[in-house]
Amino acid sequence: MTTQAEHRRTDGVAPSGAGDAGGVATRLLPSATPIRFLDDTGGTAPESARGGYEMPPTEMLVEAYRRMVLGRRFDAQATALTKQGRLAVYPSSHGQEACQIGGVLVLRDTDWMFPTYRESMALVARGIDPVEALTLLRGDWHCGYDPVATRTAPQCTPLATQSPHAVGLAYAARRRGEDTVALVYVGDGGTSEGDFHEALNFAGVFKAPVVFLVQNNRYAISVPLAKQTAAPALAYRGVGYGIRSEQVDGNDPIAVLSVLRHAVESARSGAGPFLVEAHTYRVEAHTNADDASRYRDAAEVAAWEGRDPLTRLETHLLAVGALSDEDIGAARQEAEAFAGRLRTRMNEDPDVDPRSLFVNVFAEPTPQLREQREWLEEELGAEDSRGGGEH
Amino acid sequence: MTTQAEHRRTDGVAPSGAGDAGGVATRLLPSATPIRFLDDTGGTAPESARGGYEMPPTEMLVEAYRRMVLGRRFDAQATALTKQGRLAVYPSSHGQEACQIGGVLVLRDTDWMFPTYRESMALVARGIDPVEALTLLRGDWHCGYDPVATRTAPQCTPLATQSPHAVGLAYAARRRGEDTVALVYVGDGGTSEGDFHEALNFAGVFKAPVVFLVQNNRYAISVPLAKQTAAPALAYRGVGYGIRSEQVDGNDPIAVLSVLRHAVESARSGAGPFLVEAHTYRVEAHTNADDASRYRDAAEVAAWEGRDPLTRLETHLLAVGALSDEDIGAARQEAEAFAGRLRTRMNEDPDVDPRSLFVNVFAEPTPQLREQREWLEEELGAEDSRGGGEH
Amino acid sequence: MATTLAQALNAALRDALHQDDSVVVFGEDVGTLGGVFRITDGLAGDLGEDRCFDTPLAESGIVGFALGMAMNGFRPVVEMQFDAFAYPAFEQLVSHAARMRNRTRGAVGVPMVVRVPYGGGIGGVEHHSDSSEAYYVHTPGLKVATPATVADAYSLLREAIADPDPVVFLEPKKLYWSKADVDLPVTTAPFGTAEVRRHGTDATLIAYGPALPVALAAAEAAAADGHDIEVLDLRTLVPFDDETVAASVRKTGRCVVVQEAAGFAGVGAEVAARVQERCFHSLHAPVLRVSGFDIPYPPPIVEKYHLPDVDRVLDAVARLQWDDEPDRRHLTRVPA
Amino acid sequence: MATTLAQALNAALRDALHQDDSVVVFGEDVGTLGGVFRITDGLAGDLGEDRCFDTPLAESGIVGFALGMAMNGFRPVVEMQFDAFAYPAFEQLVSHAARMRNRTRGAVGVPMVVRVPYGGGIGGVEHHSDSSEAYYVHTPGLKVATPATVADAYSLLREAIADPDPVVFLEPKKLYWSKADVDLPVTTAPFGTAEVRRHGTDATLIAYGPALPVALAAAEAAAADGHDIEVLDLRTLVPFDDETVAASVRKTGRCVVVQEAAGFAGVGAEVAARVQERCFHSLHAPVLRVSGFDIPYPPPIVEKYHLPDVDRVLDAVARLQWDDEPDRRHLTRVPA
Ligand SMILES: Cc1ncc(C[n+]2csc(CCOP(=O)(O)OP(=O)(O)O)c2C)c(N)n1
Ligand SMILES: Cc1ncc(C[n+]2csc(CCOP(=O)(O)OP(=O)(O)O)c2C)c(N)n1
Ligand SMILES: [Mg+2]
Ligand SMILES: [Mg+2]
Repeated sequence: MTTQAEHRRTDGVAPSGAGDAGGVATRLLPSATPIRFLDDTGGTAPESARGGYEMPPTEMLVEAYRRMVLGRRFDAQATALTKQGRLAVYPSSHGQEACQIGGVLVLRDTDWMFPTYRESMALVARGIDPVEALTLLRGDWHCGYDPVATRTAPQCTPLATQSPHAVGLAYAARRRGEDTVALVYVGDGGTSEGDFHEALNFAGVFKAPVVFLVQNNRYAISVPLAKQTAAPALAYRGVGYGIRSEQVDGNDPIAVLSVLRHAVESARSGAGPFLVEAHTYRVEAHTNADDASRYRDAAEVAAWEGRDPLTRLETHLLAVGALSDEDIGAARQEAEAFAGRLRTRMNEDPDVDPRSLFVNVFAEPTPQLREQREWLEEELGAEDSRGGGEH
Repeated sequence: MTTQAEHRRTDGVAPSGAGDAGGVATRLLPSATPIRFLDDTGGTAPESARGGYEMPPTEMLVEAYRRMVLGRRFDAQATALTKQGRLAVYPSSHGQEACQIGGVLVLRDTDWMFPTYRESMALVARGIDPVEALTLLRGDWHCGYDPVATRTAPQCTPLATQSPHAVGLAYAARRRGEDTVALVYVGDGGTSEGDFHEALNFAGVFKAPVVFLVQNNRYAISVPLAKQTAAPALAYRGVGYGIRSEQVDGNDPIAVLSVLRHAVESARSGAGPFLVEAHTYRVEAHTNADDASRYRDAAEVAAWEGRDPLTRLETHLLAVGALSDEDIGAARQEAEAFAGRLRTRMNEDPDVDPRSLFVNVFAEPTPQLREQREWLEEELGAEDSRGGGEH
Repeated sequence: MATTLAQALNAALRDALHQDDSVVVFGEDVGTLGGVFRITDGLAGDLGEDRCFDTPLAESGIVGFALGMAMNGFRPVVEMQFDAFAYPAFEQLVSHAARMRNRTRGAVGVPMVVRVPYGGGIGGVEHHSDSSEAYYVHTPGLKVATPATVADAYSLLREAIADPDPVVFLEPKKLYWSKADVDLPVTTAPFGTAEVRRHGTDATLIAYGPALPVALAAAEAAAADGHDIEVLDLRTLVPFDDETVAASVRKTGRCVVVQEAAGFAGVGAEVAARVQERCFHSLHAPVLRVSGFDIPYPPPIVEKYHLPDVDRVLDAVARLQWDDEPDRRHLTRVPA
Repeated sequence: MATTLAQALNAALRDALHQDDSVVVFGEDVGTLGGVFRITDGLAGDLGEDRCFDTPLAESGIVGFALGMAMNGFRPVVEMQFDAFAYPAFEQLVSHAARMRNRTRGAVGVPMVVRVPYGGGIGGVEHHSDSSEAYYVHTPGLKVATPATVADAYSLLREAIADPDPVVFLEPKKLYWSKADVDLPVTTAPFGTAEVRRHGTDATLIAYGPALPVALAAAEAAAADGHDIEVLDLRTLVPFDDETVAASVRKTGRCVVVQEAAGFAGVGAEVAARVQERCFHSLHAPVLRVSGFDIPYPPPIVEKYHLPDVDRVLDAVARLQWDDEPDRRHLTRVPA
């Protein structure tokens, strides 16, 4: 198996053109079955399933566990906040914790992350203030955190459109001699968009240090994977762009960490982009506003809950003695406290100055925007003098 | 080799999802090297290079030869017409005759073809009046032939954007129980566009009877293939969509016919779409307006001229006794006569009634268009009464 | 019986599917789910998955695929899930759908409807509230319809589906749950006809889609100030009903156009330009516009400051120079 | 020394590349070939392939990649090969480039220039002659510049590259080969400033980009008829110079806008709407528009019937109610 791992780690990008394709193509193809370290319930999977990937250090697994516990609690809290009218909408990543946390843990602070609307949990794991992370979904602004300070792009809503940004940003860093890697999250549905393909192709051509992490959670809202693509697996997209690819059990936190670490370090080393498909499952509805019972069975959900990433990791860490019941209790307590603080802070009404509508359209407002702001000022002034009240 | 051919012909489309990917993916992959029947100079390539594909019937090869001779002469005539100011622009397909003619010969009359601006030769081979085929490039209208009557879509300029049309049209036919196949021409450059990818994916999901013929002529205007993609070969795009794929020596007319026949009949049989990459070369500049010396060597062109598809086929047909010197003379004479008639007809100035600007914007003109046509009428009337003259 | 605008759209699709085998409905989540706004609710179940189905998530692909089907005997009705998610299909709409008939000298028409839930006011996060009509109306070869009433939702959508040309059908999503007592099927005035929704003599308010209720409410409020206001609903932006518009403004001599979209080069600009071209000598004041600001659509918490409301329309009405006083807004240059 | 507009653009790129290491130029065929219009001629050779390079053929990818670079310290200048080939990038422009600064409360600005050769009159086949400016100007967050003179080509492009925000830079391709004696580098008036290209007192012609020479020629011709016409060149459409425009029309009392693009909801509509809002009491006649028809851009042989020309502008000037006669065009409804 070391051999396979060795050749996976081989640098050098596929030459283009006819004739010599065979060998190169084979090297780019993913494993025929998803990489896994753990079986469905957290026992050890057969060595062969690891595809030569390395077991990550135990501390990393423990840290992942802690953040997954916190992430799941955060996620539940956010869903609860929608019911209390404190969030406009919330897309849960319950069940996808391995990818949410894994994608964060493999990155350095200097690396960039490109999340979608579903990655609120990843944002929090990355250390972003949870209130700032939820700004978009609360509706007080489109992005609550500073992308530059956090090296985290705004959560992207138009599917896959953040992919070329990640490629451009990573390429820019590499031009300056920095060793920055950009990791971009895309959903299974998002892979159908033209921008995903264009980004893969640009990344291949410019050897940009980008890791494309496809969270294949088997649904795009209500549309199941089978209607999304006829591909044997989405990881097979990579070879057509000269991009090394892998598929991984996305509910196996160890496998996700192992493969992503390899992918990120491969990209960092100058070997070009990497495409990782993580097979996972969206346990909740698309968002709180969605009714998943319209398009899928409870039995299907239950089956996937049997492969819960958090349980699997916990079982494993307990088994290998890396985690004690006290550790579990402490992690849960930390998560509870985190959720409590968040709840309190989210109970305050956000305050947005209407004048801010005009502030950051351009670095300097145009005369037209100054004029329009003046009109709004007049209205607000008139209201104030009438003693306020709703606009 | 029969085995390989057998399994290539296997119907059934890849199931989606994880786990079972390996076998399916392998079946979808193209041959590691381009399929060929002929060596570079028209001798017989080793049997193994055929990848199990069948030799087409000799009559088909002879017919291909005849049309290639005619096509090349037509192409030269069109280039000459640009020098005489009779065409606004002409993108030559000199050197790509195997694909131009091959793509036509494998189709039935009831099948549809989706050409680009480069396929004027294919249009003529399909039996479209050459003056109608050149209407776009002469500039009297955007499309000179009737797409419905000829089952040939308008030549498409925005790259790859015709691909989803082909998929929709073919799917529509299949829904009605017709056995129509749509063959869509795309260039190597065009494969980088998002629409190409979206079309492949739709075709895979809807099992649309479409053959994607990528004429990889190694340049997109001045941009060489190596800057276009890092893919080992463009044919490797197919597997990521569950689409069977093949790569073929695009200057070997026998290989092109053989692979395309197989692809078209596979699609017709209900086995879903097929992606064929033909490795060929654009011998002339991008169009008459382009100066290819700015970006490529004469030596490179000369090397490819040594693999001229017409010469290779001629050599082969002479060697197997399927063609005589008289046949060659007759084919050339026919081509000459064809070119002569075209020249004469193209020397007439086209006449387009300015009022036609308003006719086919909608089936029924809006009041606004009627009004605007009236304004133009007034101008034309005023001109007429002033005794005509340039507008 | 009270019918919502959403139900009327659903009924129109259903009836069209029943009556014409060539009609097919597809897009993202329109099949099993019935669409995120439930406009296609029940269609896949009742008419079959071949008549109403889900596609891969790719708007350019959806529109291009629809165009291919339209070339081959079908009448596809596709849904773009939200206004801003139609942008990836821009090329297919502008360079193909809009041009195919013209390109082929009439040989290939592409009867297809692109349904776009549009506009704001529903508390949607970024990209869920754009008013994108100006992009489409400026594109020759596209028809653009936008109902504001329940009856029009049904009738205009049926007409769009029957139309031989591509129609961008803009559905004001904040009116999806508005109700009216309408017996379906119903046939209202055809494409290219504006409707006088309120008769009046002193000024003309011109609106369409989501802005119509705002205009009507403003007219009611203005009545209290003694202004008798006429309200027009454009219904289709292309074709445009110059006759009804000009007749009204010639009668009233004053005109305000209301739209949600950013003002600059929006539909309101076209209406203002046309009105002053055609009614110059009847106008007692410039044609004024009430519109969204020239800013990216703001987040939910502040969208109310962006959207035209009754007060802003009333303010514009007040600036119609009733005492022959020029508009103070443009008298002096505004601030630095 | 006579310089062409194309050469001025090339010089602007070259000087910007020399003076600022963060400037990069890329797109389809801009590297080795120097662009199909040779605007980037010699840049890759002289400044290195890392400063000016070819990309894969994918406009959305190009704009998205540029945006990513702009997020990370670069100032990309990208070329869309022709107007209509920018449409696949629409989503990236409208939903991302235009919104990134606003989205991030100013934390992430994206200084980038999207160069688009636009307009007709060069005998181009389908998709090579669109006037797409209205799509961009209607999109809040984009600046839109379009030079009509050689000096402006240089200066506005330099300013666009230096701008902290995304600029759609529309190059009138039929003026690429127009010449003027200009010493480069040159600095002309900044963004947001219209220029009076010809002084006059009787009417104001407003134009931009490819229509400016038509307007100037018409003004010359009108002089023969005794009309002394002022001609304004807008130069940037966003920001818009209301002051210069309003000052001119208040002086002349008559106004015609000239553009190549289809008229409906085009820039001319906005100009007409603004002018009548701001100058109502100075106007002796409605603001008239001379524009392309509302049709897909026609093929080369008949494009001359579509494009505004001197005669059409003169006809509009003649309809400016010099004798207080209302415009005959709109007096009665036109035909069935
Ligand atoms: C371009 C675009 N089209 C449509 C949508 C509407 N939409 C939001 S989420 C979603 C499904 C996305 O599925 P997937 O990519 O699998 O991500 P997931 O939600 O499962 O994480 C859709 C269709 C969108 N946001 N952007
Ligand atoms: C969407 C789009 N972008 C850019 C162009 C301009 N353009 C015309 S041909 C061409 C190169 C196409 O290369 P390829 O697809 O390889 O086809 P070939 O010309 O070699 O047959 C380009 C960039 C276009 N026609 N469409
Ligand atoms: Mg998903
Ligand atoms: Mg090519």
